[in-house]
Amino acid sequence: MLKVLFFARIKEQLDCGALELEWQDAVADLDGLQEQLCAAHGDQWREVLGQDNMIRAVNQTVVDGNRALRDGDEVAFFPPVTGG
Amino acid sequence: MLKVLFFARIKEQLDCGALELEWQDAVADLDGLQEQLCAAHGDQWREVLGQDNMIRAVNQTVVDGNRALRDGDEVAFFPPVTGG
Amino acid sequence: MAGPLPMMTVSVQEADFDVAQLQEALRSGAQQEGAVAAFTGYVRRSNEQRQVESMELEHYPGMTENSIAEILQQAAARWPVLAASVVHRVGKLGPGERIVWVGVSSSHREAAFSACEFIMDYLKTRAPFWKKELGPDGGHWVSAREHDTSRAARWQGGSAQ
Amino acid sequence: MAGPLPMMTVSVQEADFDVAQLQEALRSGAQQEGAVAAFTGYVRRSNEQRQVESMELEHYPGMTENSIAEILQQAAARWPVLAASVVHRVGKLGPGERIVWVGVSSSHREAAFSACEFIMDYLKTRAPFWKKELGPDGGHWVSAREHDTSRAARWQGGSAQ
Repeated sequence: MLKVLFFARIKEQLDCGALELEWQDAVADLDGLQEQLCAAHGDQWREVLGQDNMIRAVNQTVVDGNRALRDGDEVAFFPPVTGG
Repeated sequence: MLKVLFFARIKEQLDCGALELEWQDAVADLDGLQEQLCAAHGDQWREVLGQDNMIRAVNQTVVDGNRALRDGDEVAFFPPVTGG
Repeated sequence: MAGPLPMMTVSVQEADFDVAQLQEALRSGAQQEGAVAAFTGYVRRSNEQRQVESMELEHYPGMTENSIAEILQQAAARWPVLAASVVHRVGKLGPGERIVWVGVSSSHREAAFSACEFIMDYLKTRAPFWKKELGPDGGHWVSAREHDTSRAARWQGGSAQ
Repeated sequence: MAGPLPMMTVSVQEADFDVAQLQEALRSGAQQEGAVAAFTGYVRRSNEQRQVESMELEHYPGMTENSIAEILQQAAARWPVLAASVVHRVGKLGPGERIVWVGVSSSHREAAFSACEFIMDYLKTRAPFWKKELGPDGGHWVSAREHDTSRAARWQGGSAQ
Protein backbone atom coordinates (compact mmCIF):
# COMPACT_ATOMS: atom_id res chain seq x y z
CA MET A 1 0.00 0.00 0.00
CA LEU A 2 1.21 3.55 -0.82
CA LYS A 3 -0.30 6.62 0.84
CA VAL A 4 -0.41 9.60 -1.53
CA LEU A 5 -1.10 13.16 -0.31
CA PHE A 6 -1.79 16.40 -2.18
CA PHE A 7 -1.62 19.88 -0.68
CA ALA A 8 -2.72 23.46 -1.31
CA ARG A 9 -3.29 24.46 -4.95
CA ILE A 10 -2.58 20.88 -6.12
CA LYS A 11 -5.20 19.47 -3.78
CA GLU A 12 -7.75 21.96 -5.11
CA GLN A 13 -6.90 21.39 -8.76
CA LEU A 14 -7.20 17.61 -8.36
CA ASP A 15 -10.10 17.90 -5.92
CA CYS A 16 -8.28 15.22 -3.93
CA GLY A 17 -6.33 15.48 -0.66
CA ALA A 18 -5.29 11.88 -0.16
CA LEU A 19 -5.59 8.44 -1.71
CA GLU A 20 -4.22 4.97 -1.20
CA LEU A 21 -2.78 2.72 -3.86
CA GLU A 22 -2.23 -1.03 -3.79
CA TRP A 23 1.46 -1.88 -3.95
CA GLN A 24 2.54 -3.07 -7.41
CA ASP A 25 5.73 -3.07 -9.47
CA ALA A 26 4.48 -0.17 -11.63
CA VAL A 27 4.74 2.17 -8.63
CA ALA A 28 8.18 1.03 -7.48
CA ASP A 29 9.55 4.52 -8.04
CA LEU A 30 8.25 8.13 -7.93
CA ASP A 31 8.03 8.58 -11.71
CA GLY A 32 6.19 5.27 -12.02
CA LEU A 33 3.73 6.29 -9.32
CA GLN A 34 3.10 9.64 -11.02
CA GLU A 35 2.51 7.95 -14.39
CA GLN A 36 0.15 5.47 -12.76
CA LEU A 37 -1.87 8.31 -11.18
CA CYS A 38 -2.08 10.19 -14.49
CA ALA A 39 -3.08 7.06 -16.43
CA ALA A 40 -5.82 6.31 -13.91
CA HIS A 41 -7.24 9.85 -13.57
CA GLY A 42 -6.73 11.43 -16.99
CA ASP A 43 -5.38 14.60 -18.62
CA GLN A 44 -6.31 16.97 -15.81
CA TRP A 45 -4.05 15.05 -13.42
CA ARG A 46 -1.28 14.78 -16.02
CA GLU A 47 -1.31 18.54 -16.47
CA VAL A 48 -1.45 19.39 -12.75
CA LEU A 49 1.19 16.88 -11.60
CA GLY A 50 3.43 17.77 -14.57
CA GLN A 51 3.77 21.41 -13.50
CA ASP A 52 7.36 22.66 -13.54
CA ASN A 53 7.61 23.65 -9.91
CA MET A 54 5.90 20.55 -8.45
CA ILE A 55 7.60 19.32 -5.28
CA ARG A 56 7.57 15.62 -4.36
CA ALA A 57 8.30 14.25 -0.91
CA VAL A 58 8.77 10.65 0.24
CA ASN A 59 8.14 9.91 3.90
CA GLN A 60 8.08 13.66 4.61
CA THR A 61 11.43 14.41 3.02
CA VAL A 62 11.63 16.42 -0.21
CA VAL A 63 13.12 14.43 -3.08
CA ASP A 64 14.90 15.88 -6.13
CA GLY A 65 14.39 13.75 -9.22
CA ASN A 66 13.27 10.13 -9.14
CA ARG A 67 13.51 7.79 -6.15
CA ALA A 68 12.69 4.13 -5.51
CA LEU A 69 9.56 3.54 -3.39
CA ARG A 70 8.77 0.76 -0.93
CA ASP A 71 5.50 -0.73 0.20
CA GLY A 72 4.18 1.48 3.04
CA ASP A 73 5.80 4.74 1.87
CA GLU A 74 4.00 8.07 2.16
CA VAL A 75 4.34 10.22 -0.97
CA ALA A 76 3.27 13.87 -1.17
CA PHE A 77 2.84 16.28 -4.09
CA PHE A 78 2.78 20.00 -3.32
CA PRO A 79 3.60 23.45 -4.76
CA PRO A 80 6.50 25.62 -3.50
CA VAL A 81 5.96 26.53 0.14
CA THR A 82 4.79 30.00 1.20
CA GLY A 83 4.74 30.05 5.00
CA GLY A 84 6.57 32.27 7.46
CA MET B 1 30.32 80.48 31.55
CA LEU B 2 31.16 76.92 30.52
CA LYS B 3 29.33 73.90 31.92
CA VAL B 4 31.62 70.88 32.32
CA LEU B 5 30.29 67.35 32.95
CA PHE B 6 32.02 64.10 33.91
CA PHE B 7 30.48 60.64 33.68
CA ALA B 8 30.95 57.08 34.92
CA ARG B 9 34.50 56.04 35.85
CA ILE B 10 35.79 59.58 35.18
CA LYS B 11 33.23 61.10 37.54
CA GLU B 12 34.26 58.63 40.26
CA GLN B 13 37.98 59.13 39.73
CA LEU B 14 37.63 62.93 39.93
CA ASP B 15 34.92 62.75 42.58
CA CYS B 16 33.16 65.40 40.52
CA GLY B 17 30.08 65.15 38.28
CA ALA B 18 29.76 68.74 37.08
CA LEU B 19 31.33 72.17 37.48
CA GLU B 20 31.00 75.61 35.98
CA LEU B 21 33.84 77.78 34.75
CA GLU B 22 33.88 81.52 34.10
CA TRP B 23 34.40 82.27 30.44
CA GLN B 24 37.99 83.38 29.68
CA ASP B 25 40.34 83.27 26.70
CA ALA B 26 42.31 80.38 28.22
CA VAL B 27 39.30 78.06 27.72
CA ALA B 28 38.52 79.13 24.15
CA ASP B 29 39.14 75.59 22.92
CA LEU B 30 38.85 72.04 24.28
CA ASP B 31 42.57 71.52 24.86
CA GLY B 32 42.77 74.90 26.68
CA LEU B 33 39.83 73.96 28.88
CA GLN B 34 41.39 70.60 29.75
CA GLU B 35 44.73 72.25 30.62
CA GLN B 36 42.92 74.82 32.76
CA LEU B 37 41.12 72.06 34.69
CA CYS B 38 44.36 70.12 35.26
CA ALA B 39 46.24 73.26 36.38
CA ALA B 40 43.48 74.12 38.85
CA HIS B 41 42.94 70.62 40.28
CA GLY B 42 46.37 68.98 40.18
CA ASP B 43 48.08 65.76 39.04
CA GLN B 44 45.15 63.44 39.74
CA TRP B 45 43.00 65.33 37.22
CA ARG B 46 45.86 65.49 34.73
CA GLU B 47 46.24 61.72 34.87
CA VAL B 48 42.52 60.94 34.66
CA LEU B 49 41.66 63.40 31.87
CA GLY B 50 44.80 62.42 29.95
CA GLN B 51 43.72 58.78 29.61
CA ASP B 52 44.09 57.43 26.07
CA ASN B 53 40.48 56.49 25.47
CA MET B 54 38.89 59.65 26.96
CA ILE B 55 35.94 60.90 24.92
CA ARG B 56 35.11 64.61 24.79
CA ALA B 57 31.76 66.01 23.69
CA VAL B 58 30.74 69.62 23.04
CA ASN B 59 27.05 70.42 23.29
CA GLN B 60 26.27 66.69 23.39
CA THR B 61 28.16 65.84 20.21
CA VAL B 62 31.34 63.76 20.37
CA VAL B 63 34.37 65.67 19.10
CA ASP B 64 37.55 64.14 17.66
CA GLY B 65 40.63 66.25 18.43
CA ASN B 66 40.51 69.87 19.45
CA ARG B 67 37.58 72.27 18.87
CA ALA B 68 36.93 75.96 19.56
CA LEU B 69 34.53 76.66 22.43
CA ARG B 70 32.06 79.49 22.94
CA ASP B 71 30.66 81.08 26.05
CA GLY B 72 27.68 78.96 27.14
CA ASP B 73 28.93 75.65 25.72
CA GLU B 74 28.41 72.36 27.54
CA VAL B 75 31.50 70.15 27.56
CA ALA B 76 31.54 66.52 28.71
CA PHE B 77 34.36 64.06 29.47
CA PHE B 78 33.54 60.36 29.55
CA PRO B 79 34.97 56.87 28.94
CA PRO B 80 33.95 54.64 26.00
CA VAL B 81 30.25 53.81 26.20
CA THR B 82 29.03 50.39 27.34
CA GLY B 83 25.23 50.45 27.02
CA GLY B 84 22.92 48.22 25.03
CA MET C 1 28.83 23.45 20.37
CA ALA C 2 30.22 23.11 23.88
CA GLY C 3 27.98 23.30 26.94
CA PRO C 4 24.45 22.05 27.45
CA LEU C 5 22.32 21.28 24.40
CA PRO C 6 20.19 24.21 23.29
CA MET C 7 16.50 24.03 24.16
CA MET C 8 14.48 23.96 20.96
CA THR C 9 10.70 24.06 20.70
CA VAL C 10 8.36 23.97 17.71
CA SER C 11 4.65 24.64 17.85
CA VAL C 12 2.18 24.56 14.95
CA GLN C 13 -1.12 25.84 16.27
CA GLU C 14 -4.38 27.61 15.43
CA ALA C 15 -4.30 29.79 18.56
CA ASP C 16 -2.76 33.24 18.72
CA PHE C 17 0.33 33.76 20.89
CA ASP C 18 1.84 36.40 23.19
CA VAL C 19 5.38 37.37 22.22
CA ALA C 20 6.31 38.36 25.80
CA GLN C 21 5.28 34.92 27.12
CA LEU C 22 7.13 33.14 24.33
CA GLN C 23 10.24 35.18 25.07
CA GLU C 24 10.04 34.38 28.80
CA ALA C 25 9.75 30.67 28.00
CA LEU C 26 12.73 30.93 25.65
CA ARG C 27 14.78 32.61 28.38
CA SER C 28 13.85 29.96 30.96
CA GLY C 29 15.09 27.32 28.55
CA ALA C 30 18.43 29.14 28.40
CA GLN C 31 18.88 29.32 32.19
CA GLN C 32 17.92 33.01 31.98
CA GLU C 33 21.08 33.76 30.04
CA GLY C 34 21.64 35.41 26.70
CA ALA C 35 20.21 38.18 24.58
CA VAL C 36 17.14 37.49 22.44
CA ALA C 37 16.60 38.25 18.76
CA ALA C 38 13.03 37.66 17.64
CA PHE C 39 10.96 37.98 14.49
CA THR C 40 7.19 38.24 14.18
CA GLY C 41 5.37 37.89 10.85
CA TYR C 42 1.81 39.18 10.35
CA VAL C 43 -0.97 38.70 7.78
CA ARG C 44 -0.76 41.44 5.17
CA ARG C 45 -3.67 43.85 4.71
CA SER C 46 -3.12 43.87 0.96
CA ASN C 47 -0.83 42.01 -1.41
CA GLU C 48 -0.02 42.87 -5.03
CA GLN C 49 -2.91 45.42 -5.10
CA ARG C 50 -5.38 42.80 -3.85
CA GLN C 51 -7.23 43.52 -0.63
CA VAL C 52 -6.84 40.65 1.86
CA GLU C 53 -9.99 39.91 3.87
CA SER C 54 -8.65 36.78 5.46
CA MET C 55 -6.03 34.09 5.01
CA GLU C 56 -6.12 30.30 5.13
CA LEU C 57 -2.90 28.66 6.21
CA GLU C 58 -2.56 24.99 5.25
CA HIS C 59 0.30 22.71 6.24
CA TYR C 60 1.54 19.11 6.06
CA PRO C 61 1.12 17.80 9.62
CA GLY C 62 4.14 15.83 10.77
CA MET C 63 6.47 17.00 8.02
CA THR C 64 6.02 20.61 9.18
CA GLU C 65 7.20 19.96 12.73
CA ASN C 66 10.05 17.72 11.56
CA SER C 67 11.32 20.15 8.96
CA ILE C 68 11.28 23.05 11.44
CA ALA C 69 13.11 20.97 14.06
CA GLU C 70 15.75 20.21 11.42
CA ILE C 71 16.07 23.94 10.60
CA LEU C 72 16.59 24.70 14.31
CA GLN C 73 19.25 22.00 14.59
CA GLN C 74 21.08 23.44 11.61
CA ALA C 75 21.03 26.88 13.22
CA ALA C 76 22.35 25.47 16.52
CA ALA C 77 25.16 23.72 14.66
CA ARG C 78 26.27 27.00 13.03
CA TRP C 79 25.91 29.47 15.92
CA PRO C 80 26.24 29.30 19.73
CA VAL C 81 22.49 29.13 20.34
CA LEU C 82 21.25 28.76 23.94
CA ALA C 83 17.58 28.32 22.98
CA ALA C 84 15.44 28.66 19.87
CA SER C 85 11.68 28.54 19.35
CA VAL C 86 9.33 28.64 16.41
CA VAL C 87 5.57 29.13 16.67
CA HIS C 88 3.61 29.04 13.41
CA ARG C 89 -0.14 29.40 13.16
CA VAL C 90 -2.41 27.53 10.74
CA GLY C 91 -6.09 27.82 9.85
CA LYS C 92 -8.05 31.00 9.16
CA LEU C 93 -6.39 34.32 10.10
CA GLY C 94 -7.52 37.92 9.71
CA PRO C 95 -5.50 40.85 8.28
CA GLY C 96 -2.87 42.11 10.70
CA GLU C 97 -2.94 38.92 12.81
CA ARG C 98 0.31 37.31 13.94
CA ILE C 99 1.37 34.31 11.81
CA VAL C 100 4.82 33.33 12.97
CA TRP C 101 7.29 33.98 15.78
CA VAL C 102 10.93 32.95 15.78
CA GLY C 103 13.05 33.62 18.87
CA VAL C 104 16.71 32.84 19.46
CA SER C 105 18.67 33.30 22.67
CA SER C 106 22.46 33.51 22.62
CA SER C 107 25.24 35.07 24.67
CA HIS C 108 26.39 36.73 21.45
CA ARG C 109 24.02 39.19 19.87
CA GLU C 110 25.38 38.65 16.36
CA ALA C 111 24.72 34.90 16.73
CA ALA C 112 21.17 35.61 17.95
CA PHE C 113 20.48 37.88 14.95
CA SER C 114 22.09 35.56 12.38
CA ALA C 115 20.43 32.40 13.67
CA CYS C 116 17.02 34.10 13.83
CA GLU C 117 17.28 35.39 10.25
CA PHE C 118 18.63 32.02 9.05
CA ILE C 119 15.66 30.22 10.60
CA MET C 120 13.19 32.63 8.99
CA ASP C 121 14.86 32.29 5.57
CA TYR C 122 14.73 28.49 5.77
CA LEU C 123 11.19 28.49 7.17
CA LYS C 124 10.09 30.48 4.12
CA THR C 125 11.61 28.00 1.67
CA ARG C 126 11.54 24.59 3.41
CA ALA C 127 8.67 24.27 5.88
CA PRO C 128 5.51 22.92 4.18
CA PHE C 129 3.05 25.78 4.78
CA TRP C 130 0.86 27.34 2.11
CA LYS C 131 -1.00 30.64 2.31
CA LYS C 132 -4.28 31.30 0.53
CA GLU C 133 -5.49 34.89 0.58
CA LEU C 134 -9.24 35.41 0.49
CA GLY C 135 -10.53 38.76 -0.79
CA PRO C 136 -13.40 40.39 -2.70
CA ASP C 137 -12.17 38.61 -5.88
CA GLY C 138 -12.14 35.16 -4.28
CA GLY C 139 -9.26 32.98 -3.14
CA HIS C 140 -5.68 33.32 -4.29
CA TRP C 141 -2.81 31.01 -3.41
CA VAL C 142 0.23 33.10 -2.55
CA SER C 143 3.10 32.52 -4.98
CA ALA C 144 6.53 31.51 -3.75
CA ARG C 145 9.00 34.36 -4.17
CA GLU C 146 12.24 33.79 -6.06
CA HIS C 147 13.68 36.36 -3.66
CA ASP C 148 13.06 34.04 -0.68
CA THR C 149 14.91 31.23 -2.41
CA SER C 150 17.93 33.43 -2.99
CA ARG C 151 17.85 34.71 0.62
CA ALA C 152 17.98 31.11 1.85
CA ALA C 153 20.68 30.14 -0.66
CA ARG C 154 23.09 32.81 0.59
CA TRP C 155 23.56 30.82 3.85
CA GLN C 156 25.07 27.94 1.90
CA GLY C 157 28.81 27.68 1.49
CA GLY C 158 29.86 30.99 3.07
CA SER C 159 31.24 31.48 6.57
CA ALA C 160 29.07 30.80 9.58
CA GLN C 161 28.95 34.39 10.75
CA MET D 1 12.42 56.65 1.50
CA ALA D 2 9.08 57.13 -0.26
CA GLY D 3 5.82 57.02 1.67
CA PRO D 4 4.96 58.37 5.10
CA LEU D 5 7.79 59.16 7.50
CA PRO D 6 8.62 56.26 9.81
CA MET D 7 7.41 56.56 13.38
CA MET D 8 10.43 56.60 15.69
CA THR D 9 10.33 56.57 19.47
CA VAL D 10 13.05 56.66 22.09
CA SER D 11 12.57 56.09 25.79
CA VAL D 12 15.21 56.16 28.52
CA GLN D 13 13.57 54.98 31.72
CA GLU D 14 14.05 53.30 35.08
CA ALA D 15 10.90 51.19 34.74
CA ASP D 16 10.82 47.70 33.27
CA PHE D 17 8.93 47.15 30.02
CA ASP D 18 6.71 44.52 28.37
CA VAL D 19 7.99 43.44 24.96
CA ALA D 20 4.49 42.53 23.71
CA GLN D 21 3.16 46.01 24.53
CA LEU D 22 6.15 47.68 22.91
CA GLN D 23 5.66 45.58 19.80
CA GLU D 24 1.94 46.47 19.64
CA ALA D 25 2.81 50.18 19.91
CA LEU D 26 5.41 49.79 17.18
CA ARG D 27 2.86 48.11 14.92
CA SER D 28 0.26 50.85 15.53
CA GLY D 29 2.84 53.39 14.46
CA ALA D 30 3.27 51.49 11.21
CA GLN D 31 -0.47 51.37 10.41
CA GLN D 32 -0.44 47.72 11.48
CA GLU D 33 1.77 46.86 8.51
CA GLY D 34 5.11 45.13 8.30
CA ALA D 35 7.01 42.35 9.97
CA VAL D 36 8.86 43.04 13.22
CA ALA D 37 12.46 42.21 14.11
CA ALA D 38 13.25 42.86 17.76
CA PHE D 39 16.19 42.52 20.11
CA THR D 40 16.15 42.35 23.91
CA GLY D 41 19.27 42.68 26.02
CA TYR D 42 19.43 41.47 29.64
CA VAL D 43 21.73 41.96 32.64
CA ARG D 44 24.30 39.16 32.76
CA ARG D 45 24.45 36.84 35.76
CA SER D 46 28.22 36.73 35.58
CA ASN D 47 30.84 38.48 33.47
CA GLU D 48 34.49 37.52 33.03
CA GLN D 49 34.25 35.05 35.96
CA ARG D 50 32.84 37.75 38.25
CA GLN D 51 29.44 37.15 39.81
CA VAL D 52 27.06 40.04 39.11
CA GLU D 53 24.77 40.90 42.05
CA SER D 54 23.37 44.05 40.47
CA MET D 55 24.13 46.65 37.85
CA GLU D 56 24.07 50.44 37.85
CA LEU D 57 23.33 52.03 34.50
CA GLU D 58 24.38 55.65 34.17
CA HIS D 59 23.72 57.87 31.17
CA TYR D 60 24.09 61.44 29.86
CA PRO D 61 20.55 62.84 29.93
CA GLY D 62 19.75 64.76 26.78
CA MET D 63 22.66 63.48 24.74
CA THR D 64 21.39 59.91 25.16
CA GLU D 65 17.99 60.59 23.63
CA ASN D 66 19.47 62.74 20.84
CA SER D 67 22.13 60.22 19.88
CA ILE D 68 19.60 57.38 19.74
CA ALA D 69 17.21 59.48 17.63
CA GLU D 70 20.11 60.09 15.24
CA ILE D 71 20.88 56.35 15.09
CA LEU D 72 17.21 55.65 14.24
CA GLN D 73 17.24 58.28 11.50
CA GLN D 74 20.35 56.75 9.98
CA ALA D 75 18.66 53.35 9.98
CA ALA D 76 15.54 54.79 8.31
CA ALA D 77 17.71 56.44 5.64
CA ARG D 78 19.35 53.09 4.79
CA TRP D 79 16.39 50.71 4.91
CA PRO D 80 12.63 50.95 4.22
CA VAL D 81 11.66 51.22 7.89
CA LEU D 82 7.99 51.69 8.79
CA ALA D 83 8.59 52.21 12.51
CA ALA D 84 11.48 51.86 14.95
CA SER D 85 11.63 52.06 18.74
CA VAL D 86 14.33 51.94 21.37
CA VAL D 87 13.71 51.56 25.09
CA HIS D 88 16.77 51.63 27.35
CA ARG D 89 16.67 51.35 31.11
CA VAL D 90 18.92 53.23 33.55
CA GLY D 91 19.45 53.03 37.32
CA LYS D 92 19.87 49.88 39.38
CA LEU D 93 19.03 46.54 37.73
CA GLY D 94 19.24 42.95 38.98
CA PRO D 95 20.78 39.94 37.18
CA GLY D 96 18.58 38.67 34.35
CA GLU D 97 16.54 41.90 34.15
CA ARG D 98 15.75 43.46 30.78
CA ILE D 99 18.05 46.38 29.86
CA VAL D 100 17.24 47.31 26.28
CA TRP D 101 14.66 46.66 23.58
CA VAL D 102 15.02 47.59 19.92
CA GLY D 103 12.12 46.94 17.54
CA VAL D 104 11.90 47.64 13.82
CA SER D 105 8.88 47.20 11.58
CA SER D 106 9.27 46.90 7.81
CA SER D 107 7.47 45.31 4.88
CA HIS D 108 10.75 43.56 4.07
CA ARG D 109 12.04 41.12 6.64
CA GLU D 110 15.67 41.56 5.62
CA ALA D 111 15.33 45.33 6.16
CA ALA D 112 13.75 44.74 9.59
CA PHE D 113 16.62 42.42 10.60
CA SER D 114 19.38 44.63 9.21
CA ALA D 115 18.02 47.88 10.66
CA CYS D 116 17.51 46.25 14.07
CA GLU D 117 21.06 44.89 14.17
CA PHE D 118 22.47 48.19 12.86
CA ILE D 119 20.68 50.09 15.64
CA MET D 120 22.00 47.71 18.31
CA ASP D 121 25.57 47.94 16.97
CA TYR D 122 25.46 51.75 16.98
CA LEU D 123 23.72 51.87 20.37
CA LYS D 124 26.61 49.83 21.80
CA THR D 125 29.25 52.22 20.47
CA ARG D 126 27.57 55.66 20.30
CA ALA D 127 24.86 56.11 22.90
CA PRO D 128 26.26 57.50 26.19
CA PHE D 129 25.38 54.72 28.64
CA TRP D 130 27.80 53.17 31.12
CA LYS D 131 27.36 49.92 33.02
CA LYS D 132 28.81 49.32 36.46
CA GLU D 133 28.58 45.76 37.75
CA LEU D 134 28.29 45.31 41.51
CA GLY D 135 29.37 41.99 42.99
CA PRO D 136 30.97 40.40 46.06
CA ASP D 137 34.28 42.07 45.09
CA GLY D 138 32.78 45.55 44.84
CA GLY D 139 31.97 47.69 41.81
CA HIS D 140 33.44 47.21 38.36
CA TRP D 141 32.88 49.49 35.36
CA VAL D 142 32.25 47.33 32.30
CA SER D 143 34.96 47.81 29.67
CA ALA D 144 34.09 48.76 26.12
CA ARG D 145 34.65 45.82 23.77
CA GLU D 146 36.84 46.25 20.71
CA HIS D 147 34.55 43.71 19.11
CA ASP D 148 31.58 46.10 19.39
CA THR D 149 33.53 48.83 17.65
CA SER D 150 34.35 46.53 14.74
CA ARG D 151 30.71 45.33 14.52
CA ALA D 152 29.59 48.96 14.18
CA ALA D 153 32.35 49.80 11.72
CA ARG D 154 31.29 47.09 9.26
CA TRP D 155 28.13 49.14 8.43
CA GLN D 156 30.27 51.93 7.04
CA GLY D 157 31.07 52.05 3.38
CA GLY D 158 29.51 48.74 2.28
CA SER D 159 26.18 48.29 0.54
CA ALA D 160 22.96 49.11 2.37
CA GLN D 161 21.67 45.56 2.44
